[in-house]
Amino acid sequence: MENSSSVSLLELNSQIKSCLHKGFMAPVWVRAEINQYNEHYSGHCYIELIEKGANTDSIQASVRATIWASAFRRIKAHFETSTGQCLSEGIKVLVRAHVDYHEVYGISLNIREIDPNYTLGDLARKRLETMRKLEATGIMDMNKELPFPVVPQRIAIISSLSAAGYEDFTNQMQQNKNKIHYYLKLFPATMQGSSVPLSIMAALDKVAEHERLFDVVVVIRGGGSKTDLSHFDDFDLAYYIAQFPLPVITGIGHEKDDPVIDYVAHTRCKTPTAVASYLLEFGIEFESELDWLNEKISSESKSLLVVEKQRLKDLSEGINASTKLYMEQAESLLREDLLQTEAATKQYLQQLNFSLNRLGDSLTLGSYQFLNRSQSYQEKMLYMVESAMQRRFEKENNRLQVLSKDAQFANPDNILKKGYSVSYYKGKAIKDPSEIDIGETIETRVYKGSFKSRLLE
Amino acid sequence: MDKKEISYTAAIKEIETILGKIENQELDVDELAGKLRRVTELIKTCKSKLHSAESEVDKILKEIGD
Amino acid sequence: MDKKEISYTAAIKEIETILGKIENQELDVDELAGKLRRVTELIKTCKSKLHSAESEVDKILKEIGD
Amino acid sequence: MDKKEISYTAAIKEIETILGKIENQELDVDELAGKLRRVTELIKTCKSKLHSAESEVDKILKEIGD
Amino acid sequence: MDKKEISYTAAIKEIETILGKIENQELDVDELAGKLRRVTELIKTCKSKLHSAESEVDKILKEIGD
Amino acid sequence: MDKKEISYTAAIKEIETILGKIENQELDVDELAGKLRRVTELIKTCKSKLHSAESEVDKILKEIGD
Amino acid sequence: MDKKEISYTAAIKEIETILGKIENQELDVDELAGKLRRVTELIKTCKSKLHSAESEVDKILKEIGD
Repeated sequence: MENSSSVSLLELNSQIKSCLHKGFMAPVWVRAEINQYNEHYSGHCYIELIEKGANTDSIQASVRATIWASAFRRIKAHFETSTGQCLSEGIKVLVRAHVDYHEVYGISLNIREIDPNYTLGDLARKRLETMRKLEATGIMDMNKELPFPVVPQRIAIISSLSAAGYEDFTNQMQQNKNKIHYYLKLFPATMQGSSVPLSIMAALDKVAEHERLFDVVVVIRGGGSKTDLSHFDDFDLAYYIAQFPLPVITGIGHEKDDPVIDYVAHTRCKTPTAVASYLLEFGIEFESELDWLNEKISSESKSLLVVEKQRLKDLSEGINASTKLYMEQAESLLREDLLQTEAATKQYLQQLNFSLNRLGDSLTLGSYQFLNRSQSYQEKMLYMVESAMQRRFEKENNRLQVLSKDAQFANPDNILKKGYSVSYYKGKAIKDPSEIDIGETIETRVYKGSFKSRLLE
Repeated sequence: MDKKEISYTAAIKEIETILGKIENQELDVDELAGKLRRVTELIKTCKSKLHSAESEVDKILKEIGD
Repeated sequence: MDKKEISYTAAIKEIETILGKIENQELDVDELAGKLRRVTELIKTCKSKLHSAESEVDKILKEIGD
Repeated sequence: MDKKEISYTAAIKEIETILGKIENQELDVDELAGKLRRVTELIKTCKSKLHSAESEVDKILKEIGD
Repeated sequence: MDKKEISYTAAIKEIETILGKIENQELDVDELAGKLRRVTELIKTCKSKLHSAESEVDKILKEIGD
Repeated sequence: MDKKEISYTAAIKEIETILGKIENQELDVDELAGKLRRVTELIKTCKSKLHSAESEVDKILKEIGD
Repeated sequence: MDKKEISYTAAIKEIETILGKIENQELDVDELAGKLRRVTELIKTCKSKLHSAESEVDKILKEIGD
């Protein structure tokens, strides 16, 4: 029962081996990170590959891998020349491998090829990530914003005695043509290998202790491979440098290199020599500025004196000229005043004379006019009296004529003419016959006379 | 009343009074002749006054004219 | 009233008064000649005043002229 | 008023007042000569003032000229 | 006023004031000669001041020139 | 004011002020000579200051030159 | 000497201030020589600082390593 339902370990492992070989006939391309790396003296290379979680460092998968000596030399040379980077722990790789299974050692990958392009891409990405992270901290420009001394004369050097470029730098500084004195102090640090960041930071710590003694810090290291220089891409180092209280000047690697710390440094130079030239320039410039100022102040002082001399001369001349003008003007003003007074007085007198004469004329004319008007008024009055009288006489004449006519009209003879007669008795006109006795004589008047008659009845 | 003593204005007034009465037939035939006689007298007087005034005025004016 | 004593202005005023009366028939015909005589007298006075004023004015003005 | 005591300006003013009256016929003919005489006196005064002023002015100006 | 005591500027001002009055005929003829005399005095004062200033000024200016 | 105590600039300013007054005819003739005398003093002071400054500047510049 | 004591920056600033005043003629002639002396001193100090080693600084720097 046991025999039929169970297998021996060897049988099992043999079955697994056969299954795996069936399932992974061809080699596979696997992306992984090198976790452990060990070059065996025998020429083989033993590696542990892992895969970490997307955002964590926890290992999600791991496998052993081997590169046999026969392949390793080729693979390593190709990889390192292509990437400028050593095969080492922490780098990501794309490997072409057979899945091998050994009954005793278990599963392992037999690496036949490593694609350097993948790793290259990964390095670039890593560098980019570091840059982004730095950017996010907002301290990228902190060191750049530090005031730079007029002449950086006290220089703390972070480098190592053995580092390429160190000696060039010190020689260049100390033997400068302008004979400017520089105070150089080396703060040794490892400039190669993975301990670079920590070592440099330790050296910087020391500089920081004596901050007041120094004007600037230079970090220099000449030459080096890509992998050597990749340690200068370290985030922590960059973070430290950015916040360093003194201006940091970098001169790392070759012309074409630009490690991350270049970006946070106050000033980046390509090489240690370039750093020296850069620093020397300040002294040269300052000295020439001093010379220039010296000349300038000399010439300005002289010209100030010249200007003042001229000013004094001008003022003297101005005083001279304007005083003369003043006197002339005062004199001519007096002359003018006198002339004007003279003219005005004469004109005034003339005017008065003229007015008086005119008054005399007006008087003559007025007097005669007065007399003439009086006379003509008088004549007019006489004439008016005369004509008023004339009118009166005419009027009275008319009136008398009218009255005469009226009187004539009233004369009784006019009635008698028409045959009427008036009879009188005892001198009185008879109006009632009974008043007269029969036989009495009455007198009757007719137009052409009168006659007497006796009353018969 | 002496004719010399009555003024021109008064004479005229009397004439006009008498003539007024005649026109209004206020006078008797017996009085009429008398009154008429008075009127002609008065008129004569007036005329004479007027003439003498006129001639005197002329004389005066002539004097001034000289 | 002595003609020497009436002023020129008063004389002229009197003439104007008389003229007014004539025009308004306030004078009796009998008075006319008399008033005219007065007027001529007044005018004579005025003329004389005027003449004397004139000659004096002439004299004075001649003095100024000199 | 003594002619020495009236100022030139006052004299001129008086002359002008009288002249105004003459021109506006505001004077009695009787007064004319009198007023005129006053005016001539005033004018004479003014002329004399003027002449003396003139000669003095001339003198002063001559003095300065020297 | 003593001519030594009036300042040049005040003198000039006074001259111009009087001149203004003459030009505007604000002066009485009676005052004219007196004022003119004042003006000539003032001018004389000014001239004398000016001359004395001038000789002193010449001397000083010569010193500056050296 | 003692000429040693006035600064060069103040002296120049004072000279310019006086010059301005002369140019604008703001000075009384009476003051002119006095002000001019002041100006000559000031100019003298300035010249002396200028000379001493000059010789000192020369000395300093010579020192540098060496 | 502490490097803060007379920094190059302060020296340059002082020199430029003085130079600016001279250029703008803001400097009194009286001050000129003194200021010029100050400037030459500052320049001398700067140059000496630039060229000669300060033994004290060297000593301190040497001590750090130990």
